[in-house]
Amino acid sequence: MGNALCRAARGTCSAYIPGYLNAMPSAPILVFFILAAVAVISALMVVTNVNPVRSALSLVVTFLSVALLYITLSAHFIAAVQIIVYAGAIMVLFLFVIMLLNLGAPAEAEPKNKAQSRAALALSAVFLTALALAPLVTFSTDAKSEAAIKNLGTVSTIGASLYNPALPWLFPFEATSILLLVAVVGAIVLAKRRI
Amino acid sequence: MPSYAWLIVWLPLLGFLHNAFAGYLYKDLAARKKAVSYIAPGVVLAAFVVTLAVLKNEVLTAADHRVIVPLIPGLSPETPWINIAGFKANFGLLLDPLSMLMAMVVTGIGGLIHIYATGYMAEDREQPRFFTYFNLFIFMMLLLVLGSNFLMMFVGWEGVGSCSYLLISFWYTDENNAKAGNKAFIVNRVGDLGFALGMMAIWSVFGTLSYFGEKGTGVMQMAARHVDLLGNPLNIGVVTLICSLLFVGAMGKSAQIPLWVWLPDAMAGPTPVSALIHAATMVTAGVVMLTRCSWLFVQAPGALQLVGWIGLATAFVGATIGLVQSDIKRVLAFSTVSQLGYMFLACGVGNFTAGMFHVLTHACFKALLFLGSGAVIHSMHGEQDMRKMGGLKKLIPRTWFVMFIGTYAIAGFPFLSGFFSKDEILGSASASPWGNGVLLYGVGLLTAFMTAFYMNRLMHKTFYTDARFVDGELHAHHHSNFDEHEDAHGADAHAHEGANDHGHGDAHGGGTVHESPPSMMIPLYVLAVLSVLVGIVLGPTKIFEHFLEPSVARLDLGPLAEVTPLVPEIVGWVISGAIAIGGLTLAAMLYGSRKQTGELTTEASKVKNPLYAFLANKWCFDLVYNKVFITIGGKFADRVLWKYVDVRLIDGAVNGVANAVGKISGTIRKVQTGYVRNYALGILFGVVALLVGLLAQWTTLNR
Amino acid sequence: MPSIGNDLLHGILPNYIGSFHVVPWVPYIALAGILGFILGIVPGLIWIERVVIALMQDRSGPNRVGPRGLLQTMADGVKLFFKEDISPRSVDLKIYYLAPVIAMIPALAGGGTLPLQALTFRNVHSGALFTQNLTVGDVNIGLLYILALSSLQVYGVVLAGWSSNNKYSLLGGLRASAQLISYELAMGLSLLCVVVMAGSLNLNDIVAAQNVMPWPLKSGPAELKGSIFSWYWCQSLFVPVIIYTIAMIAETNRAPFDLPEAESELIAGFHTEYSSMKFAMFFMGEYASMLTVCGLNAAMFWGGPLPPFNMVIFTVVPGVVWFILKVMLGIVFYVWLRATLPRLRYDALMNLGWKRLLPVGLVWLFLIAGFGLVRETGAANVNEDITVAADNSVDNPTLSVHYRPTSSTGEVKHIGRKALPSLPLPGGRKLNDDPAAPAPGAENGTPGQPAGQPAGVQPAPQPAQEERHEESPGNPGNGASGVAPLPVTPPPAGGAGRPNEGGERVRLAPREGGERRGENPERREER
Amino acid sequence: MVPTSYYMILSGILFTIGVLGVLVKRNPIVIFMCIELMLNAANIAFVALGRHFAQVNGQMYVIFALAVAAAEVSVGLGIIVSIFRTRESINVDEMNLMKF
Repeated sequence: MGNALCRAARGTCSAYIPGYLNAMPSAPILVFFILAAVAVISALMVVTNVNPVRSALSLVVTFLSVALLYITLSAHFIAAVQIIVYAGAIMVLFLFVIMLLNLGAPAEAEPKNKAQSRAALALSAVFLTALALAPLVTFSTDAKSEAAIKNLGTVSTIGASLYNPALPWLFPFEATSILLLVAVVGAIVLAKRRI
Repeated sequence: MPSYAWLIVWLPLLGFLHNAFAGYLYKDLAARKKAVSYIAPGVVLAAFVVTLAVLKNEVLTAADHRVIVPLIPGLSPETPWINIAGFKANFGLLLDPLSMLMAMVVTGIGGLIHIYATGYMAEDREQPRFFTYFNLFIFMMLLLVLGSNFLMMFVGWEGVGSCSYLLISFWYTDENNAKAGNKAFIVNRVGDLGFALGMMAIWSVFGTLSYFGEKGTGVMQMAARHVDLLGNPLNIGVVTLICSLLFVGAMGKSAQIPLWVWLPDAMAGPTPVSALIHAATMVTAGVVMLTRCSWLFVQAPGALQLVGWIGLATAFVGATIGLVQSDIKRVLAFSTVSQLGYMFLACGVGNFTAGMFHVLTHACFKALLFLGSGAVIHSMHGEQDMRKMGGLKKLIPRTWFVMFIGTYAIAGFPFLSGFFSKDEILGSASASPWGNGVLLYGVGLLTAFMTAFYMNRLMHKTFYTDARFVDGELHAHHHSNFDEHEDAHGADAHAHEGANDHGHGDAHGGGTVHESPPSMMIPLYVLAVLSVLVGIVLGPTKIFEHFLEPSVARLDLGPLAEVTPLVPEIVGWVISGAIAIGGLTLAAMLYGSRKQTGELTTEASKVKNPLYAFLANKWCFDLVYNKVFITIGGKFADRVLWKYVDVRLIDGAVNGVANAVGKISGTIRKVQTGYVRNYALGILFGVVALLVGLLAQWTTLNR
Repeated sequence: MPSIGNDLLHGILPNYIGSFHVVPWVPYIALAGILGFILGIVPGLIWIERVVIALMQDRSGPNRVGPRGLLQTMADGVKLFFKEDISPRSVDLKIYYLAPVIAMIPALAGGGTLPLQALTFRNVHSGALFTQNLTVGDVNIGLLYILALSSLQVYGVVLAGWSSNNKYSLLGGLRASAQLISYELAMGLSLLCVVVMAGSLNLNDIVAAQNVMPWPLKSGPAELKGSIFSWYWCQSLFVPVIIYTIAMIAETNRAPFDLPEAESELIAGFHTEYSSMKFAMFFMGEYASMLTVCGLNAAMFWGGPLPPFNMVIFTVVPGVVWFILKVMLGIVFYVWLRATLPRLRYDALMNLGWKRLLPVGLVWLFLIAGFGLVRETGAANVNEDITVAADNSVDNPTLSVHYRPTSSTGEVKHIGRKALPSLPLPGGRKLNDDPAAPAPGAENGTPGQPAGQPAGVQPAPQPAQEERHEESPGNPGNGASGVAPLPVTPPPAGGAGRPNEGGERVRLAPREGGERRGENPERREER
Repeated sequence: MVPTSYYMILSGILFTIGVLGVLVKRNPIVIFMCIELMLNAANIAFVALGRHFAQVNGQMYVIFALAVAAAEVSVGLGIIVSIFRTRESINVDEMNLMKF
């Protein structure tokens, strides 16, 4: 485990270690850290903003940076779909509902339930620590070569896998369509006063 | 070449569908009845033709005379019908001599009875419903005999039971008919339970329900090799259990002691039903099943002995009761019980071929007798009591003739078919491998004597003695479900009067005895010819034995099997013939001397005679059953099962659990605050605990 | 130049351009060019709009500043630039300032994947296309990229409406969001029709897929190849282009779908509170998005840079000119509609989107997808996992099919011909009807030889890829014709100059697709 | 190439932020957004692991997660709208009818 931590540290902090100066973080790593920082900061703003519209906007920023992270993971199709579905549809829906209910005004003061919040913070800290340790403990870092992962995210690869009867994705895909249909019907039933 | 065997099964089903939906197809009742009366026998006879073709082209040319073909054309025989968790059953038809023999009997004799029924049921308003059930019965019976595994046989088994129920209570407006149907159904359930348990036992031992499979994976093949599914040698106790359970099923279906009580009551149905279902085909299903499982039974001598004893007892009891019956159909019903006992006797001594031979001959002459009695009843305008008949020989000579043939055939008059099959059974009984040959032979002969006696008694009371009714003033006594039937029928029949000389138009005022229409007589002639010829053609020539050989296992008990028959074959023939002639003669002498009354004693002396009362009460079986199952069993259920087991044990347990849950949850429910975030916190706590635990485990493992 | 066949350069360009490599800075030039073009053309568009409307309304439009009023918009822009920047007191300032920027950026960025092929020439004889690719991001999900950006456009409007803290603006924003979401579906469906037919999401590929013979024709006058009849407005049977055109107008909030800024109801809708340059940015964003959707329209349905007929007088004009011409025609169409049609009522707008366009688009997508199996000009992208090879066993001279699952094990299952389900392959071919099955005349051949091969000729080992090409659906009955179907050696270079009938047909459908895919240098490396 | 563990840690951070939001926020719409955030965090982990093992499975899961998220949001927002209609408020602290 210590070894893994060391390896991780070398990737991030090598600039501060004398003798490793020539091992500056490479461009992909820089890009990653920029995107990750944007994602984390905007995610924090989602939680800390009292105004739901601003929360929603911050979430859009998170989604966009996550989409760009997908591109760094060579998942181009997922990236595009992430923007189209999350940023383009889901978040617009959120904004729409916020505006419809006219909830734009800042909410009242802090929650009354202090114990809940403290417990949540403490538990979250433990949770985060555990989550952060998990990959260091369990991961071998020998990822596959660039060539092997290059075409993973193309539309043709995903389509060929999704619709290949020999792979287990076709049935879930069909089931998803039924799920969406049910959701559509459910949303209409819920939202319409008189059907 | 593709197999056409599926047609045998599907044709009657097609007919069934047509008849069932005839009401939609033909708006006019007359047109509907006419169409049904052509379609219903037509499909069965077509199935018979297909059966012959399949027998010639597919079975006799096949190696080992055994073929498995798919039930549904186009599928492979291996296509599973049910495939759940290792349990597999196929949609296959097993074509071998046994199944083809039964298919021929069912479709051939069944077809004749269908033709007969078109005449017999011509006036019934619900004739299409009748033929719907009839064709469905044929379909189910064919499934039973042709199915390639026990499950399909079971489907057919239950199907014929249902059809039997439907047909017994066909005239359901009469409460007695409905009750008779219920009785048949319920008694059969007892047997079916045995069959079902037997099937389960078979599956647990052999892991399959197919009779035959590829590379010896069928039940029969494994049984023949003395191994079970895992290749271990068969446990004889288990096989005995299986065979006994299967035999319980056979008892129910084939009306053996103690489950025979339904068969006499089943005569409430229309006579063609009695002929087809309760004489020729369905009741022999038990024998067929035993023969089908002969490989199993020969592994279980105990079960075989049970079969033999039960068969003997049934034969004897049935014959004794037959002596005192006055209803023409009931005489025949008890004779059927008795003859079925003969068949099981044959199976019980290991001579399945003889049993099946008797099935075949019995199907011919018993169908003939039933149909003949039906013709008599038809001529007498619904009268079934022999005490009110007599002297019919002059009035309906053609019917008398065929009844005469049938009587001599069943009595075992030399060189008629019953003679050969019964002699075969008696011969093998005398050579019983269980060492009780003398007893079996003796009782068998006694039974044969009684058979000849009561059959000739029936003939005398019906045909020879003086008429005990006034011709032309017979009471019109038509079975029907509907009162308005009379009126509708009246108009109907008058319209038809010119078309055929049926003469039923005058039925209400009082009818004359008349010969049956050709649609009823022609099947009788055919059956009469069969009753004469089947035995002598197939029996002594050993054709039948060779034909059935691939389907029947031989009882091989090693040195035990070397039992010499009591008497040589020729002597056996002579004894059998003498017994038959003796029985016939005794009846002729006794009844010939009392031509006026047709009774040996008066009614009053009958009542006083305890033996007579005992026999007329059917050996008190119904009384005992009533006492044991209805009275005592009812009390037991009421006092113990309901008041103690159900109320205290079961309800108490359920209510106790509910109370405990209520109390516990009353305290725990405080946790439910109604705030989602509190629950979410709980979930997070669980997740963190899980994650930390896993991390700890991983680090320990990786160290 | 990547993967354009040798013969394609005949007669038009010197050979050395064939080895011309796209230097890395080309996309950046293109980026700057597109930005400059869009930003620069906007005043021109406004001018076009005003002039055309004036023409239609029979009045004289701008005619004071510059020749025919050409500089009028410039003057307007200068005016806006110097206007006071007013911020109302109760607005949410950050979002209020952010909104115009958000409105403009996706519109500008959306042009990135348009097939702006600066140098597009056609070989009149072969009909082949030579392009110098100037697309900024020639990515394989170009269409998705444009859709993604167009779905982001809604934020500008919504946030402007919300942050203005004004009920008219809020209503405008709400309307805009509902309208954009609704019409995006119909738009996506109509575009999917084209995607299904072209078999690619890359706009350059889609343009190249329109460079074929019009569908029912197998062969015909070369002038028709890649002509106006083979573009997808015609090939998709008109309905998708209608849906798309309606949806694109609604997407850009233009008349008659300008509900979010309906001045008679909502003053100016979401930009009521905006003034000076912020207003100008909304304005420019609107025009930029008009350009983008018109560009998409031109690329998807109107052949992009393809000339309307394959004739010299048209093909000498560079493709980019055609492209811009088509975009401008789209703009004029916009203006035409604005001058002609009254604004829709809101519920009528929603009804049109959800109850008319969406179902029709859905049905049409199904029709097109089913139709694509029938017609041969679909993307003949034969699944590469399925190889059809000759089974050379002696006792079974027929061909059998090997089905290779895509699992990583690489296990090859051998399935006899009878047992194989008839999977429909793209191009309407079934797996079972083996195109290389022995023709009746081929039975004289020694068993073990591929069908149709004259006896005595030793069959050379064929690379699998070559075989796949030969079994393309456009080449039926090659065994019966007696021509050796499997060329032992690659055809001589001159052979392409005299394409025979069968060869031409082969090229029409699938082989063209192969070459098209080959144009993408990234793809070629995969092979 | 960026190591996979980086993405995993980023995913963990985003997920924890989402969890925190769910636990402390009172506006159900924001809670919903935080759930979306958690879903996205999981998606990052899926894609990153898919790349790590050079398998397309990770992206498949993301596609299905997207579809489920869309369905969930449409129904969830419908519920919120109908709650708002009946109670004129959507504060989660006032929604505690489902208790003992």
